[in-house]
Amino acid sequence: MRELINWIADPIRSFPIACVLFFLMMKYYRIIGTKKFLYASLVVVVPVTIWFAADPNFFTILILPDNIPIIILLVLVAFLTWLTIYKAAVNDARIEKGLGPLEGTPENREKVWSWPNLVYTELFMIIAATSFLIVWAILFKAPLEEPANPTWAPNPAKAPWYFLGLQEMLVYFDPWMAGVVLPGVVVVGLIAIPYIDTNPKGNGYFTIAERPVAMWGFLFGWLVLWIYLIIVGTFLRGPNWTFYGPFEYWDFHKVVADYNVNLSEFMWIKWFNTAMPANMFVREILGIIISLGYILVLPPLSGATKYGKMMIEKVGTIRYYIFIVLLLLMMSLPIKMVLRWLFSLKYIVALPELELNL
Amino acid sequence: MSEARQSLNRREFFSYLTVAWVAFGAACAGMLSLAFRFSYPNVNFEPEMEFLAGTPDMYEEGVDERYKNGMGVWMVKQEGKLFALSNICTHLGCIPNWLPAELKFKCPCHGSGYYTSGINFEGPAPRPLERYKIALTPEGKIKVDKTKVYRWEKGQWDNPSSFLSV
Amino acid sequence: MKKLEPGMAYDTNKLNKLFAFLSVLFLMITVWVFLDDYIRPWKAVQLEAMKIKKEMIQKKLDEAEKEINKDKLSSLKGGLTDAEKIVSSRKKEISKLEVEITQNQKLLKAETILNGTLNSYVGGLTFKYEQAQLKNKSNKAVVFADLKKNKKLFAESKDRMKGYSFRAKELFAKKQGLQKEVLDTDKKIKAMTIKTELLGKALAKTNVDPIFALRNAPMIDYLDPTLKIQQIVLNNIKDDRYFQQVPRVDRCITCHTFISEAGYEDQPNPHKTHPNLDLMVGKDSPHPMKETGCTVCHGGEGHRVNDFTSVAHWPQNEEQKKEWVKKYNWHEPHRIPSPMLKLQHTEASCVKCHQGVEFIPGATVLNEGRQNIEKYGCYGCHKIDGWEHKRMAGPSLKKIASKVDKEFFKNWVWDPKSFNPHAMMPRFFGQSNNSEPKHMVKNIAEVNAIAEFIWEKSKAYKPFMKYTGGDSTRGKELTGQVGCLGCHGVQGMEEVSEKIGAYAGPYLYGTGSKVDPDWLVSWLKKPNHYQEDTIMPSLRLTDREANDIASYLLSLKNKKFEGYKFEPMDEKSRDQILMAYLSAFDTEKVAGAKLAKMSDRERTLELGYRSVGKYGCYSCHNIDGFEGRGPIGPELTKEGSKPLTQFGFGLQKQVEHTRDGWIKAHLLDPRRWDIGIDKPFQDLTRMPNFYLTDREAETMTLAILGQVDEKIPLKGVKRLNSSEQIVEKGMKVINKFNCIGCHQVDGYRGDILAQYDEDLNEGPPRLVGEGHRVQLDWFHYFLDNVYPVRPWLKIRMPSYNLTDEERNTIVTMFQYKADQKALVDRSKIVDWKPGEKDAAWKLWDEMACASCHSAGFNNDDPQAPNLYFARRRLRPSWVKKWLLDPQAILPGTLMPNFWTDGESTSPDILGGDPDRQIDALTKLMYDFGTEKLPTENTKYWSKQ
Amino acid sequence: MAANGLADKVRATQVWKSIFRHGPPDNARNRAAVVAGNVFLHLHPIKLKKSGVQLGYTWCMGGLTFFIFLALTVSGVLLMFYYRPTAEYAFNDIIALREHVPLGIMREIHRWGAHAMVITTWLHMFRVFMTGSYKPPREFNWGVGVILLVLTLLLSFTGYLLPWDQLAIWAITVGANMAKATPFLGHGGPGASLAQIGDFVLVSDKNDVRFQLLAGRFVGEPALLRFYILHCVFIPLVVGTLIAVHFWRVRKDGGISAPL
Repeated sequence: MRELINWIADPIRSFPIACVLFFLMMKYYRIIGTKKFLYASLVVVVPVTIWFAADPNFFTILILPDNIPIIILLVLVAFLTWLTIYKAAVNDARIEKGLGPLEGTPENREKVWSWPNLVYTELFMIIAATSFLIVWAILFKAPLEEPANPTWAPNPAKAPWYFLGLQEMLVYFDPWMAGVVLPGVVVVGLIAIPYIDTNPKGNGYFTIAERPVAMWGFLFGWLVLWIYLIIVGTFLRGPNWTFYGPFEYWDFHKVVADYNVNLSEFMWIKWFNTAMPANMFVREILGIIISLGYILVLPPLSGATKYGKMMIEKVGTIRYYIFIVLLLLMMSLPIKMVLRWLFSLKYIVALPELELNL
Repeated sequence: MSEARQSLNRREFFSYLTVAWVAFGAACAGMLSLAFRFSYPNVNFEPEMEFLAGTPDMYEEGVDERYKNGMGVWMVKQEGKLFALSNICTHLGCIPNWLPAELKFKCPCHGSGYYTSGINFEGPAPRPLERYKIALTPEGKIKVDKTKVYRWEKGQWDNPSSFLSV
Repeated sequence: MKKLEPGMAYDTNKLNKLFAFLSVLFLMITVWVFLDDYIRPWKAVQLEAMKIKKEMIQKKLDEAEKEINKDKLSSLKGGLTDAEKIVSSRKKEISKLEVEITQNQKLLKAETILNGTLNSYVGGLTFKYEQAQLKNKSNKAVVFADLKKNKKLFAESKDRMKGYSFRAKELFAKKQGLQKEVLDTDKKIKAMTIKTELLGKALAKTNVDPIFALRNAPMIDYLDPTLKIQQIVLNNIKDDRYFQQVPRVDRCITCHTFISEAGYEDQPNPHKTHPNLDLMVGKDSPHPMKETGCTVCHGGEGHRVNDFTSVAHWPQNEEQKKEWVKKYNWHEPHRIPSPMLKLQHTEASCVKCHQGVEFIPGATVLNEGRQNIEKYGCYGCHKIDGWEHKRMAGPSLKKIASKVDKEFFKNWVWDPKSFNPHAMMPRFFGQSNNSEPKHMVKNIAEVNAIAEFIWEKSKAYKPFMKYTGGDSTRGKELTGQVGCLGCHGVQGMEEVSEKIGAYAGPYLYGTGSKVDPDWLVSWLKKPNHYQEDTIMPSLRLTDREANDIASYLLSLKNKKFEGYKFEPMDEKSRDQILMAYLSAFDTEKVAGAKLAKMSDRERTLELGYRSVGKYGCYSCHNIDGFEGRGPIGPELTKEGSKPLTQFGFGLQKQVEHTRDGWIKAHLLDPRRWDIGIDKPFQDLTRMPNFYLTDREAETMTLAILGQVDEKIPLKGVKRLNSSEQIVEKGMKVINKFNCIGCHQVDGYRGDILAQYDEDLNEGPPRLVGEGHRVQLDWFHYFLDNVYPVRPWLKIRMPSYNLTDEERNTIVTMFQYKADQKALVDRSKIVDWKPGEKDAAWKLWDEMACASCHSAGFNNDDPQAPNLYFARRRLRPSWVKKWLLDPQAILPGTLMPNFWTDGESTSPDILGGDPDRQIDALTKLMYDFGTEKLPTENTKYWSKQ
Repeated sequence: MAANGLADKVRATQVWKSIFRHGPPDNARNRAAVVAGNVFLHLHPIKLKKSGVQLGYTWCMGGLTFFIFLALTVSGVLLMFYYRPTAEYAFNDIIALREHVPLGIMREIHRWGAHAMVITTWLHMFRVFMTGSYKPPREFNWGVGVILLVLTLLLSFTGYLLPWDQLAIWAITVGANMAKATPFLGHGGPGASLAQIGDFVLVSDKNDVRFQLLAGRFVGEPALLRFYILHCVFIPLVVGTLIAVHFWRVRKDGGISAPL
């Protein structure tokens, strides 16, 4: 059983699984968004978690003081996601009946006094939060390792947990992509959202049916590409950033077979079976074409499709293209992952001469 | 409005609210006092101003120099009194020498001279050497505390904690 | 749900309840914070310590009270009342005196004030005058006059003051005189009770009373707590912060309260006194607490005080580990660069500060470990800083062909222990990682090749003597007598060899089956004829003796071993190995071609050459063609700081996962790491197996653990002063030639003495303050031309082939060791006072010196050194010391003591004054002594 | 009753009146007055839509983020009493905070608080998206929010170095090496190798963005000081300002969102 889980946990398998699960979740959100489902899942999850924690190897990683916040995060995210879906489900049901969202009902739109309602609530939250923080602080000592020693790197050297998503990306992209471009895109993309998403519906209440694209897009990025990668980076990456199953002992000397080849090498050596051309651009021509195509050709193509046309006339051309480009950039990560796993592809474009690898 | 207010049971209302505020106040006070305590470190790294100078029977009548270099103190035993004499010249702060032959401290810089007692009698020194607080610990050890200074011209040498009677 | 008032989202009452609940929760948590902050384990420990101290003081107090003679005290008390009566009878005078005193005091005070004022005037005016001078003011004359006046007044007042203070003293004395009786008795009583008084005070301090509680109460425990963290800041020892070195802080004494206080030896930890207070942490020890602290020796985290584990305590064994886990729920400390050393390994730390010395007094286990390292020559294959001066551990192979035969050589290399169970040469083959046939066959090829190669290289050597046969029983006797056992163990004398435990030379076992007889005699006669740089000295054996000893050694045989036939080389595997070597940089094809070019012989030699390099034979044996090759093993200089992650534990799960665990396991079976791991032949671990005893491994582990890269500032390390350095230099030479194998140098070593434990005087002389005993020019001469000083000794001082430098080093070393740096000017020794010489002769006869120091006086065979030669040999100052009390210098010497505790046995001579008598005798000795130095076969009879 | 009577007496005093310019907040007028007349409360509206006080809707994550920010400021300031940002002392001072400084959990509060703030920020954003609250008229404020998110991460990141232990410098090293890879600006980034005139190298390891970030080629004492100042002074100021903007806009854009 444990071996099986260890085996499944490897990103190669767990990532697709995560995607599928996500798809199912969004597709059948009406079912998931019910109290019954919550209780049911609790009944399943709690014992499973306990069983997981029972394993010494997993436990040691689990209770590393620096991992506590991640656990808290996971619990909250899990619950809040359900809550969203639940509320969305309710609202969508009402909307179909033409009742409009719960938040919109007259008694919910009634104006209430800030004092005491709001002020009190805030006070409670403050007290609760303070108490929680203090208890946390008493129970878990902040980690402190050996004094800083520039001559000897610990293994693994992990970034703070909230950047582990990025560090995980480093496996598939060069730093300039994983560390600079993609994060940049994320920030820009986030800021851009309000200007791209012109859908007037779903403002101020939970709904999925009324803004599917936004929901699917955002939740995929948030849950699968961010939270999931953090989980991997935290619990499943050990020394040398190699993969370790949740029940695996972090043995230093573990070595995993992993040799990756560039697209250009595929093309010239494997397919054409000739030497690599001296000129780097010629050498990388295929990769360059593909990547440029990916960013420049795909959007118009998609624009030409039925949905594309539909959306364009809904939101306007520019918005549409910005959206598509951002989407493509976001999707580049899973695509690269899959390519890596299927063909152990290293770079699509490999121009080490310019430090430009894709 | 008013009957709404009637509707709540006053006693309960007050008691709960009072409990709430009292507890809340107490907690905040506690936190504040902790923050106050926070500003007093439990450990500090300042140099030692006190030192143990052995036992009284270690000393002969006269001047003892064994703590001169380490702690800057002459231990002097005279007329049944043992006292700790500063070795800083009151003129310009040089370190005088003890001249056993002439029974006096002589400052090499500008020639101030002091009696064994520390009283100045020659040279530019404006006043006698200072004496430090000296006491017996319960274990019978001599404890010299350099933070407390006794000056002759202020008539402080009669102060019982400026000497040990032996 | 009941109707809410408009504008309300919640029922206020509910809100209040919730508020109340949360606030109470908050309050409780606040309390928790207080407690969490206040309750610290070390406080409990200090409380305990207080209790212990209380008991201690109580005990002392009781004793002190017992000491006090009760009735004496009471009688004194009684005396006091009488005294008071007497004194009170003088009431009048006293009161009168007191009036006077107060009067005088008043005057003195008044004068003091005046004097002070004047003093300040003078000061002020002086300054004013100087300024006036400087600016050349018009009023300077006036000021000067004023100054003069005040100075005068000041002087007068000062004089008056002196008067008064003198008077005061007078009066005081007078008063004391009048109260004499009372004061005296008071003093007496005080003298009796002072001790108990002080102890009483001390006892009071250990009470847990309200004040104590208050001082240590939460919140206000910053005012003046009695329970607090104690720390030592060490400026001579730094914590390595990599970017910076920071003064180390040790807070261990927070819990180990009495560590530097005698009297708590039998308390349980942490309240124990340090077991070795005179050497460590004691106030008067060489390593006082305030300068050395704790962690520099013990390791661990000095800063930490809050929990047992974070300090990085480390249990010394399994039992303790279990105990700690139970008691302190101890677990292996994480993320600690240098956890505490196991208690038994603490000595390792000595090396940090005591560098470049042959042995460290007090560090017995460490010294033993370092001796073992020297014995097995680890430094040959592993560079260790500070061991560069050591000689090669094995004999030179440059002329081996003439010494042993090839067959023997192969079998020996294959398994030295099978020939000589005491062999120090380690075993490379038949180990846990190369015992499979496929490896064996290759190893055999290698050994064959090595032999061929060595023989190829070996230079011709012609023994200069023929073995003519001899009397082996006499040979055995000689072997036991002349001193071979100082360096060699010998078969057939196992017991005594065992006792001595010599290791400088090989254990002579089965020699007969090993060496060529002619070679052996020549070697015995003149070792450096065969090997120039050998440390084996010549014992000045006669040909007869040499042959006898040889015959004995040759009689030692190992028939079984002689039976061994070493398997011939398998060419195929030889070529395979060679291929592996050659194809390291070339393709199989090129390599194959290269190999094909070689003749059969060439191949063998090539493999031999490669193999010698591979197994590092050259790092213990001199072999032509390998001069200046680097050692094959990793450097050990900083082994003790190597991160644990860099130790390869292979699949050896049972090995304790610590530095020392790995090192010891490695020493006991170096090849174990390969077990279960698939490696190509040429990559197999090469470290040979020394078949160490557990003790040896343990001590060597300790010595290696000490090799750390901790940066101790120069102030902190022990720096040798100029003479200590000279002594150290000498010690190195002495170690090299193993002088301490026979001579005990100021209590150090002298292994062979174990053989003479029933009568030390039969053994080699113990060298106590040798530099003081002998004159250095004599010493220098003697080392080169040894002659028997003590003719009755069977054991011989050998003749070493020392270089001039080495000889000088030894001589100066002894001088400086005994702090005798000057030459003795013999021309000045003797100047007789009238009659002294006769007296001296009288003494000489009375003490019958010639009865033992007979050589040269009455031609009996002597039982003590010949005094004719003393003039050149001994230092007068030492002779005097010696005469006064020989036992003090050499306990157990036969030299009688004629001046037992300063009492002369012949009081009539020279007034029985020991000094004069001794002086006279000494003079006499130098008077008749001869200037000429004897040589080895000087006839030292000579009629007076 | 007594309590009530007493309370009324107290309320009658001049002192009380001078402080609280209104009676007990149990009627419309006073409730309005409390909120409007109090500098801390007046960034609340006097009345608000009910959904705004429903935890189920707001999750209160924004509020918590702000509160934790305050908590961090306080604990941070206290920590500064005992922390010296030098290679010599930083580590020892952290040990001191754990071993003997009073209120030993101060550092823990700060560190865990920092983590908590990151979490709450994310979840706040999560909620805001889920309720589509970034939609007009709140687009701009969403943008501000995103910036605040980035700054929060930066705060946490800069603070990560200060303990000056292995965890710290190597985490920062990993992070800083990302800066190294910035296109054209980091010497390890794409195009950097082009930026060079003859042998005059415009982007090298001693003048690129990483160097600017660390004031050196690797994480050393200058980096420590730099991060300290960023962490304690610079970023907090910016964050504070933006928070003000953020809140202001919340009010101006019609308070907490709700269906139109």
